[in-house]
Amino acid sequence: MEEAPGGSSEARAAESRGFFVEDSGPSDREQQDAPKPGRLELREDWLAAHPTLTRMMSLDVADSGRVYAAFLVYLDLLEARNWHEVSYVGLAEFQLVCLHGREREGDDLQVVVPTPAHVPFSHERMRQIMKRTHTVSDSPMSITLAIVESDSTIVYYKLTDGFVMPDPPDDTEDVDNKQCRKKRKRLLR
Amino acid sequence: MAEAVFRPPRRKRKVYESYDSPFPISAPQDGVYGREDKICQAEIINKNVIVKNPEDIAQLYSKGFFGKGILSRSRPEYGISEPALVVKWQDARLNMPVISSKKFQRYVEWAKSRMKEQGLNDCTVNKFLLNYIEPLNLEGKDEQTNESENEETQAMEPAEPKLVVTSDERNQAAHPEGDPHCDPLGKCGSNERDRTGFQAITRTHSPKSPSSLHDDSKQDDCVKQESPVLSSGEYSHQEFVLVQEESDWSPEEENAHEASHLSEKEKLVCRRNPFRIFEYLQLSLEEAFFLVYALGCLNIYYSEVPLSILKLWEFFSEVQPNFRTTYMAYHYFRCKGWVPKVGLKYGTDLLLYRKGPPFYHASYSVIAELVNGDFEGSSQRSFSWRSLSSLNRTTANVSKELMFCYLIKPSDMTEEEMSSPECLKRIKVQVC
Amino acid sequence: MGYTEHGKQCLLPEEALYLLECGSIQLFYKDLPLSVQEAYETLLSQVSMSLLKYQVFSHLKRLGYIVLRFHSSAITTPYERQLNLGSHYQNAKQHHHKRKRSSSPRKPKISEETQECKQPPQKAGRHHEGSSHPVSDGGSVSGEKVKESDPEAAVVETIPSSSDAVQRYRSPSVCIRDHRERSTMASWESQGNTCQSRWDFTTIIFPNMGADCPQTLLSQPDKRFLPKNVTAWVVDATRWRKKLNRKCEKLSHKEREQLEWERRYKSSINEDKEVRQCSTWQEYKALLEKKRQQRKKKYPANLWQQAVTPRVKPDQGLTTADILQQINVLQPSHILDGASQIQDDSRGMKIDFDVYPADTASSFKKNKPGKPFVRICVRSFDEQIPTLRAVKQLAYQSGDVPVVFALVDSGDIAFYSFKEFKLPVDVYP
Amino acid sequence: MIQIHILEGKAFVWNSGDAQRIREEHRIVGTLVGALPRKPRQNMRLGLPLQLLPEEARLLAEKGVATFLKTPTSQPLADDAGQDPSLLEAVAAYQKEQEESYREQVRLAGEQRQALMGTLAEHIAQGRAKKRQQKGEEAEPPSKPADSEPSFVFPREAMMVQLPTERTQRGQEEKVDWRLPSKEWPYSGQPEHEMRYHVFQNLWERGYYITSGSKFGGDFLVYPGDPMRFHAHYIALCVPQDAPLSLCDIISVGRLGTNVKKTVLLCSVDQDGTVAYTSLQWSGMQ
Repeated sequence: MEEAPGGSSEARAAESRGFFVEDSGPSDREQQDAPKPGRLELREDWLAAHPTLTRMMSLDVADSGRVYAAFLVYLDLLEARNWHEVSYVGLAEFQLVCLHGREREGDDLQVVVPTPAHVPFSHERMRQIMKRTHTVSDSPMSITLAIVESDSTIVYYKLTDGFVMPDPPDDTEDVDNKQCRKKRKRLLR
Repeated sequence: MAEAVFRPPRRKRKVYESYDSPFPISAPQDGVYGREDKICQAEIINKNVIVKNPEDIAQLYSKGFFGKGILSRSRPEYGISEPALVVKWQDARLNMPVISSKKFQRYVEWAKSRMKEQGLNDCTVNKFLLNYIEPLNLEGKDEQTNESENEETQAMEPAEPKLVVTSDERNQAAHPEGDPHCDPLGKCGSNERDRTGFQAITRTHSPKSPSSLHDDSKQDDCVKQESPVLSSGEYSHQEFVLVQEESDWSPEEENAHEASHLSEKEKLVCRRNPFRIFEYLQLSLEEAFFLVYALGCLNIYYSEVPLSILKLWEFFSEVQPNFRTTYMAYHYFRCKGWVPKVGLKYGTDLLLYRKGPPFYHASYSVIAELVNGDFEGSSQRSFSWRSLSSLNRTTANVSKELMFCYLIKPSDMTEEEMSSPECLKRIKVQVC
Repeated sequence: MGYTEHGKQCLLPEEALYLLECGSIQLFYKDLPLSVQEAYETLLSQVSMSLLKYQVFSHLKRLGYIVLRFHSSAITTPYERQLNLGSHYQNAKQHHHKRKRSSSPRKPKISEETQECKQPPQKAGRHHEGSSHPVSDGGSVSGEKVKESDPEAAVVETIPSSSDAVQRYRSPSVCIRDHRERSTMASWESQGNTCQSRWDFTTIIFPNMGADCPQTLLSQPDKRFLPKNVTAWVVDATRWRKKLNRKCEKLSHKEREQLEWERRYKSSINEDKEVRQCSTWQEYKALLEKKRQQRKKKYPANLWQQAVTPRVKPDQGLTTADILQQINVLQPSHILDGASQIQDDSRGMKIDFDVYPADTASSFKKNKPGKPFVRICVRSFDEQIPTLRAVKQLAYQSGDVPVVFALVDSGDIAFYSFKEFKLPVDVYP
Repeated sequence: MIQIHILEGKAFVWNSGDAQRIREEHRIVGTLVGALPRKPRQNMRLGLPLQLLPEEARLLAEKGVATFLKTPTSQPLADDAGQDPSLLEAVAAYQKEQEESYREQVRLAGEQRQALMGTLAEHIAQGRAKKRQQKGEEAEPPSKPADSEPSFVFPREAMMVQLPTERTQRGQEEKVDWRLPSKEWPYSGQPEHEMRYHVFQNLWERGYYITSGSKFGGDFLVYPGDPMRFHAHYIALCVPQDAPLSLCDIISVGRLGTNVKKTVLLCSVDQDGTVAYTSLQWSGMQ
């Protein structure tokens, strides 16, 4: 007797290695089950069984924490921010998974680089990743760092090669509500 | 002169929930027994701590504000509905999640990949997916669907007799508030909006539409929608979704006939959701450890095996380089009744809330540092006045105060002693 | 400003320079008036009044504050405060000045000081341009001799050598591994002592399915070893053997890492005594079920039957205040705790100025200055922020007056303070 | 040649003409740190000297428009006045000048007073008359105008003197070589300074105005034009190319940049001296 006979963990582990695991083998049985969807999508394991996570895990990126961070960002972009055409690619030389996607339909493809918050980055590394992932040749190199905390909080910062002009200050035409409120707050203090 | 002054915490302007209790363990006045006999369960997935059970999620978040929904901004309340579409179709008073055809296609893709990964051949997969692709006729007359749908159909029939809604009808009562995507107020507001209780997991109404906030008649709907989710194992509303489609859209090859007479118009089609995603609660390592070690109300599993406190301490210390330091600070502030959350947004270790994030804005932004008996630290992050000044300004800009929390380790404390959380007993805390 | 010595009115270098910059006095050196530039170059010196300190001094003066050099003898020690020596001490102050200076490193500074004190302008008091009053700053103050006395407080205690603390500190990874090894060893030992496996491996034959073995007919396994719903029979394995994937399993980085983590944190099922005592599937299943039941209960073994247990029993029905008290293990520290031991320290920072608010200027008495508004420590902006040690040293030197850091960055000055917080306990029922 | 005076490792310009040229001709801003003579008791606007960042001073020196000077530290402070004949001469000259100045001021003061009394004479007379009326006294004959006032004296103590800002006598100063690290100028060759200087120089060559950025957590603030007229566009943060940066630090400076509507520029210098810039902006995705 080797390891735990707790079947599902083994099955899951095997799954992630790409083995065939399907207890209901023959297809006629499948047909029977078909009208009852949800068998696959049980609340319990949609995440671990998510095909994107499984495939991200099979990339040559050692730290599963980084891969998981990438998956959280992937979900955030698609499900919470409704980005379009989000895809991922493993960058083995940087040991990270990076994402591509469009914020709105028809927007330029953006490169998002997810990383756990406690991993330090050097400026050189940022620039190398920018160079490596640069796709649109007529626009400046740019990536968005997605910094992921252990409770799945994500903070996005955009890095662009060269000088990017800031928004003009004190633009009264700018009716961004948030800034107005901030200004008010500052006056109150 | 920059003087540290104690400012009272700032109350949030709009509070939509009542305070439950500070910790997810029962207080004496809690009448409901049975509930408290169970302790919550979490799982370590890829070095992160995740709670899956909806009851546990509700318990941990509403009592003490532990964790964050992995699909939400803070409170775990994700529904798959796309907010823009919800607003657009809100006058149709639909009781099911509304998603775009793109999103639906994506779910189909996920389901497909998932099944292929399980080794099913294309033919089987397609057969299987056929069930999802076919639009469902929910008008109830010709029963081609199975029994579980019947419930759904009945539940929604009074409100929505007709399932295919055209954009014409929708336009007749265009909502004045407009698209939440273009409405910054809506975006900000949603942060502060907090619903009573925990009944928002698969809300289908626009979160900020006034009716869904205060209209009591809607409350029933919510409960109805929630109950299937809360009792896990049963199917939730998420099983069926309304997909907004261009009339000429066809996922595979069928159902073109369905829309032929409605050219150039958007409509909602009810479909079975092939890949359902659910909100999970992710706990920061500090939160997870606190729930286990301080309160004993959480059990954490790693590959199906529950871990002991010592193992967790060791595990977390390895996953996150400064875990011990931040945990000590976390524990200290929790003991003072404050609610600490991660401070990443402002570049610090913790943010301290009075009572909880729905009620007050964070008052303090905390940096934790472990120092030795000589009061000198060896932190990875060393501050120059330069970096401190930016941190200080950032903090002041959001009306918080920057706080240093020094954890003083006695000179004779060995690394071995540090390898157990019991070392906390000999740690002293200095807050500046 | 200023003080008298040998019947002469004297000004400290920073005072003279400040008044000169304000156009309130004229400074003469060798009967010739000094330019502001010459005064900067002559009066400022890194030893007694550095450029940085002067920039802070003049900044505060221009804001209207009264700024005096800090001298530690003016501070009551916590001990003195405890004895309520405050009033008595004012009279005794003169004696403090005479106190023998013990610390040798300060001697050169003192002599430098005195030299400068003799130097300051003999002739002061011309107004020019805008200022219409006859010089008052220099002349009218009641002269008191301002002399720097040693800020090292009287308390000199031996401090524990820091080197042994350093030695004791080992890198975390090393120690964690130690710990792990120990714990696995312990579990092995306990197994050896307490429980014998009920499996007799000599009697259980595992079939060889390897390519090297010609034997393909497998005999029927012993029913006792099988789950009850599994039937087994004699089988010829030739067909299956062909299907075997004989490539060795290639593990990716991540899988290896995963296995490594599991090896460390997931305890092997075989370490469990109860599991090892199971002799059949039925027993094992029963055990699993029992454990599942247990986990749902309030006190799962992995938390409560361990060396370290949770601090609160979940069902005790405690009030929030009780819970807070039970989980509260960390001791609060105060800014002066242990501060007296770390005073005698060459690395230490020193307070530079006492600052009194501008609105008390009329009632301000130099010989009885009272408690300053704040005390200032001047630092350069490029430095690291002070350690807790430095903050404690300064707090100790300052007594109960807050210490403010004045940061000089190329002439710009910013102020920061590290103030002890007393975070209130916030209890909701 | 602009003269930069070194004191305790800091660079000062004392000559007002030099200070003006530095800004107008060379786009170097510096910080005024001395009291403003006409309004010495405030910190909003300050006067000479102009303090320069080490990078600003070095740029001027490298361009060959400035020299570094220092006062010999061994300058005697002892009371040996009166021994040097040239000094005696200088003292005599000074005293003569003061005497002339006094006489001139007496004359001017007299004239001024007379003019003033002239304009005020009527006013004064009225005032006196009123007072007497109130007291019920009888009218006194109006007093003579002030010109006949014999009692007017201009006291020597009331004399205005010129307080020189810049050094009046030359010759005692030594040159300092900015290329070699020394006690006076320790920066040369220090990695931190070399990095900051390369970035400073590169930004300056791109036509920007640059000031210290420490108030915003950076090394420099970068302006598209004179800081009197423009808001800064960038907060430049100099980082060694391969030094690991804590993401928390990136977030805190990035967040501040967003709050004050400036772009944070990460700047680092290559082995071959080229400067790489990366703009850091909060993406607005909360």
